Amino acid sequence: MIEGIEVFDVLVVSTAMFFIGIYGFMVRKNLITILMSVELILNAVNINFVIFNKYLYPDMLQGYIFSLFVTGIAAAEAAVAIAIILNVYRHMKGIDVEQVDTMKY
Amino acid sequence: MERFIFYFIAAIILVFSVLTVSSRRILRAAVYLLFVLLATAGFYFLLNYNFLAAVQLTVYSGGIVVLIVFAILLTAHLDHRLPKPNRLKAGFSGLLAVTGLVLTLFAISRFEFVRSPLVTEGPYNIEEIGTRLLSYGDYGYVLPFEVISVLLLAAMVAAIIVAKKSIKND
Amino acid sequence: MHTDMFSYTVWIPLILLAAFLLVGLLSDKLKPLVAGLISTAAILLAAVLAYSAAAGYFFGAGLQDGHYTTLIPFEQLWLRFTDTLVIKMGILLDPISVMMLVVVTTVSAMVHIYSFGYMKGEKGFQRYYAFLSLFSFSMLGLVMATNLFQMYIFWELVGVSSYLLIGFYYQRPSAVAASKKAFIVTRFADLGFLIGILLLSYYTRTFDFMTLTQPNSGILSSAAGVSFMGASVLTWALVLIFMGGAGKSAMFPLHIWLPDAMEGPTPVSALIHAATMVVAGVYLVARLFAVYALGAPAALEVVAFIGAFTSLFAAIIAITQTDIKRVLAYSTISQIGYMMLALGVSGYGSEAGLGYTASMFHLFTHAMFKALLFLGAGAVIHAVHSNEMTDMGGLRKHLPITHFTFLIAALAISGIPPLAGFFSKDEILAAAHGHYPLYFWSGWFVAGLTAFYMFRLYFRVFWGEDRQYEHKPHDAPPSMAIALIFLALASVVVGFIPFSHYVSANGEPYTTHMHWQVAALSVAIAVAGIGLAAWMYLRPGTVADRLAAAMPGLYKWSKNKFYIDEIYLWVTRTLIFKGLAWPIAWFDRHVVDGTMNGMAWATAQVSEKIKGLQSGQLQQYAYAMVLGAVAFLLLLLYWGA
Amino acid sequence: MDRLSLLVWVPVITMIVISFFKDPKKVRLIAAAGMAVQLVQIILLMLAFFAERQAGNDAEMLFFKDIAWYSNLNIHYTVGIDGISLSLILLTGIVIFTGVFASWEITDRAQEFFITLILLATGVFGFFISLDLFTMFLFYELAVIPMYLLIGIWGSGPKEYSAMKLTLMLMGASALLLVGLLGIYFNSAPDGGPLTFNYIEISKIHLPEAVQYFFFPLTFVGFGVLAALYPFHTWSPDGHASAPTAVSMLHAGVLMKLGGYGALRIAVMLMPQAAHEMAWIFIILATIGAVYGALGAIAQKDLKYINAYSSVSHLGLILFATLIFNQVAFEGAVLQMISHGLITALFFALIGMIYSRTHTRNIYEMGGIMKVMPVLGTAYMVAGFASLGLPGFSAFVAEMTIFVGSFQNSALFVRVATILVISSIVITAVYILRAAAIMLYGPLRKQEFELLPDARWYDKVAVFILIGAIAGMGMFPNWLAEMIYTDFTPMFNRFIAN
Repeated sequence: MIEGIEVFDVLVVSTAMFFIGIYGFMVRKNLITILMSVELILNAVNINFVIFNKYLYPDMLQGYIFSLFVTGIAAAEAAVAIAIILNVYRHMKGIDVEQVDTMKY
Repeated sequence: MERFIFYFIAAIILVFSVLTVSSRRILRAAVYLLFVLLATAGFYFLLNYNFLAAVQLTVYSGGIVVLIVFAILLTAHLDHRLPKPNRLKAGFSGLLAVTGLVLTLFAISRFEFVRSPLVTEGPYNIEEIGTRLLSYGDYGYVLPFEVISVLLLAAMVAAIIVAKKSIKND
Repeated sequence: MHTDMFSYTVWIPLILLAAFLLVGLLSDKLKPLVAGLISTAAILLAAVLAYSAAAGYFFGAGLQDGHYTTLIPFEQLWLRFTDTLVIKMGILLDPISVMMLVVVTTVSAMVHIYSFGYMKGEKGFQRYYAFLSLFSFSMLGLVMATNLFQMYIFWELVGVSSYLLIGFYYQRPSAVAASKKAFIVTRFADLGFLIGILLLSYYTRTFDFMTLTQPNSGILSSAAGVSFMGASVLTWALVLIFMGGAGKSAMFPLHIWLPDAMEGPTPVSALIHAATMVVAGVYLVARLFAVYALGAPAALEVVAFIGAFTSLFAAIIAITQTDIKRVLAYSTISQIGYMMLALGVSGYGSEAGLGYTASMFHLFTHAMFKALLFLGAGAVIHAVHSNEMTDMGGLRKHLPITHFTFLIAALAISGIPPLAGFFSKDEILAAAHGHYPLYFWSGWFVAGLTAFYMFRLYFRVFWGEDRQYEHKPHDAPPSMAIALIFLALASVVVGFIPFSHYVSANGEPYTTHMHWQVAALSVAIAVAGIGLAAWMYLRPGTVADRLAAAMPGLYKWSKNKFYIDEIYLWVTRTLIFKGLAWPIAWFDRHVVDGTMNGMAWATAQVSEKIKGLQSGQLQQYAYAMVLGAVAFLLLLLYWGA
Repeated sequence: MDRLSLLVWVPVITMIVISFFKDPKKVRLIAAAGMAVQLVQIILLMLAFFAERQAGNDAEMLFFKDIAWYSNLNIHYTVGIDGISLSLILLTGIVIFTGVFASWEITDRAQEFFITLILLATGVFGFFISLDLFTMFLFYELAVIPMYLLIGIWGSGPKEYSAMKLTLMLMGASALLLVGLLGIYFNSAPDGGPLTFNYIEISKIHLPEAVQYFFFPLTFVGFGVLAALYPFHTWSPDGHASAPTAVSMLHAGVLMKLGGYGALRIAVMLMPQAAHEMAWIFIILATIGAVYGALGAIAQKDLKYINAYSSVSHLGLILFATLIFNQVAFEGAVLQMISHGLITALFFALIGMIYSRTHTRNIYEMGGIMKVMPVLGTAYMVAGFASLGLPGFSAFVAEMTIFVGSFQNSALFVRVATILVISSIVITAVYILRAAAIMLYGPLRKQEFELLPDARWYDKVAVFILIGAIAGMGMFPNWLAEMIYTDFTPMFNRFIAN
């Protein structure tokens, strides 16, 4: 519990972070930077979990544990994503997201 | 006091988030991301969630960022600057993001969060967390835990396969 | 009752059915002669049974309390629609059905015998006899039907046997076309018959002749009361039923199939298209005569008018035809017109029903002499291998038997006493005279025309100069001669049967008297017709040609059968085929199916257009997703508020 | 195992056995044997059915069996037969049995062909025994989908196009149908209580009228498309033209009857008010179908197209009869289903046989075929006569029943429609005789046809069985008619009462 800080205040931060991540996802061309944006998004969500757990349901550990899970998933996702990125780099000689469009129609 | 620490952390998070998605040097972006993640860890400390903060530090800052940095080193020159994003695209995306942000905040602001009357003292101890993770009953999370472990295994195998295959193909 | 003693009559058709199945199924496995003998034996057996039934009926069991009753010795449920509307298969014996039994079996037996000679060596001999048996079976089933629907069933079956026999020479396109035409025209007429049956049965709630023809049952009044477009429903129903009869009996304007039907083997023409099947229409009206006379006299007027008109119309055409079978065919149409006329002018009762008796009498005598004419014509064709009168002449020396029998038949049909035609035609004219003089004068005139065209035919074929023949014409072989002689004898004697003692509209026997004035008039005009024919065709000369040249319009119209065929052709080819069927086929392919294909095409086009949305550009998807999420959020906020 | 499920199991076992053999000769023997067992079984079932009825068992559905297989939605495997479904099962048994013989010469992937063919038949059998709408729909789809493979793989001509068209249109109809059936299901308990798919149960209750008005057209059109309801019939000419012989036989002979059966049993019987109110639309469409199909057939050159349009016409008659709402017309509709099934199967079998010899279906390229193939030619004529409603063959019985039935409805509109429909039988005569005249009669058009063989033994088996069935039904119709009429009584009484 932080004195003087309400749920809303924290949510402002996390929401902002989330949308910054979204913005990055939509704008950045480099696959790695996109991956970073995704990390931002996940992190923002984590913060939400934690804050809800702390402020609203302190007797249960759901938020806590789920943020743990999310962290785990983020790790897995990062590992696979980077493997893919490296693979893409080898195939396409670049990691520009606009190059990677073989999955169209 | 804590309040100001929070504001400080929040400022770091926001500033470095923005820098992460706007920096044209990719390695710097990764470092900014690291700052964001560290600040998040700091926020967890502030909430007395020490174990979570530790995990955040090790997995995110220690694992993922390092992985990203490796990937950057493998795929890009250090002095390489990313091209400027298309103005129109950036503009629209920004607009969309800001609209989303405003709407979400508006929605959140109208929601009455009922704070729990319970006041929790101190950090959860790791023992309790471990028990929760492996118990079956109410507030037991053995199923997601197992699923996540399988997922991690699969991700590991997948990462290896994907990386390995590319070598073979070359 | 006396029905039990007639229960054997059920075998009359069944024997023939058995013969048909046997010969038809074994067909090529039988020797031709064996197949012919089986069929002939069957029909002879049937004839014997029919004669015994006739003797038993007319001179024994039939006459009760002073009038002939209707007997139903056999009846079997065949198909049930509702509680009252059921189709039964049965045997009905009353004066006219017994008479028809005799006619059908006699002529059919003669044709069977005759065909041994005529069809000798033809390919498909077995098939021919199978079809003959089928026809005889169906015709007997028709005449003995106990209800309208049974009649309709056998009506269709005679139609199909006729189709099969006309198209017997199936490799000859004209025969195929003729058979098709015959079937379709009569089928079209049967449409009227069927609708008529349905209409009648809806109001009377029965198909049974017994119930329908009860004079005082009141069953008809329910239908007579309902009217539609100015006439009672009963009238409509009966006119429609008559349409079926008109189709089968080749009444104007549904007569066009009969002359073409001459494409079939000649014995078939004699059997089906002269003596039996074509009079089915007359028989149908006679069968329902009580309904017509009591329920809807207006319909009877239609019958009379169509009959009178057709007899005149066909006689005029017959004058100018040169194909001997076609002359006979138009003559048949004309004579059936007489029968229809007689029915149409008849009243219900014994003496009042003179027309009814006359019609049946004429049916009976006509069957004999017209079959004889056809068989004689067949013998001629058999000898000279042509149908055209222009290829014939002087045949009396080569074909004495044929000549003599043909002469008898020609005299009979012309109404020269004391041959059969005289008596029956006299009665018809008398009946017409009693009803409406115009009908009488038209009938009288037709009698003259009949004599004229028959003797035109006779003189041109048997007299005059010899023509170039492929080989010396030989007279009929014994099998054919037997049939000719038998029928010639019949044509002489049947006129003396006191018909009114047996057949009358209400079943009561009565006595007719000779109408001397009518007889004198009709004999006079017949003699005049013969004389005219002799004057024009017996001497070498060009009277006929000059006469034709003098009346070019009439001659041309008559020669071309008043262009009725062309009208039909126009209606079918142009109106139905080109105007309806082809456009519908086109419409179906291009509009209906085109719509379906168009829908498929539109789907494909749309998907082709929108497939660009799946661009593979990750960020576009993200953009769309976020946009969607934001829009959704907006919606939620809006509605939530 | 109960008797009726055996009807499904015998084909399934046949399919399993076939899957162990590759040799076409063995495969077709097994298929023939399996279908022979099936046919015998059906005949025994019929005898048992008659015995039950004789013994006074007047339950609506005999050999009733009910197994719940998804109780949450109250979906049951409910089977039972009455005279109506029994007669259609008999039809299916005959057609599939003769269909196997008609495809005797198939050597290309024979194993797969026969498995798919029998799978189709399985679906049909299942459809007819089901009393549960859901199970029924399941079997219905099972019957419709193999058609795609059968036409697409073993067909001829533009087979992919035809297969696609047929499948898409039928699937589209299925979608409507599914909505209709679910609509019925969700309103099957208007007074509360558990919902049910059992159509016997549903027919006992009164569906709310608003529901009926909405779902009746969906259900009727859904089934109607399969029964070639104008203007949704165009899959039929193309589909039949491309399909291999046995598939055309089965499809026109049996599958299209699922549509008629469903339209009658489900659409009309479960939603009588809506049926009454909306009948005029569908009467118009059915009348158009009957006349238009016949006229369209006149203009065709391809034998299969002629027959396909003829099917449109005759199916129009069936749909027409389902909308007259009296017991005789209903009976006529069922009789016509059976009759048309047999006749059209015979037609398609013969067309297949002729085609396999002359390698053309264009009537103008043939001529004088009767001379070289008297058996096939005669059989074609018999089929033609049967089809144009000659007494002594089944179509006469069926058509007359329909006509007499529809004449009992004295509304002027129905009268006029009936007369138009009756007139279609004249047009039928025109196109049948036209085709026969061009193809069978006249001089032989091509010299190379001189040496063509006539029917072989397996052809004769197929042809004679079908002719026998057609003539048998045509000459002794009453037992069948009585059975159907009687078994319509409970349904009809509810229909009237509703």
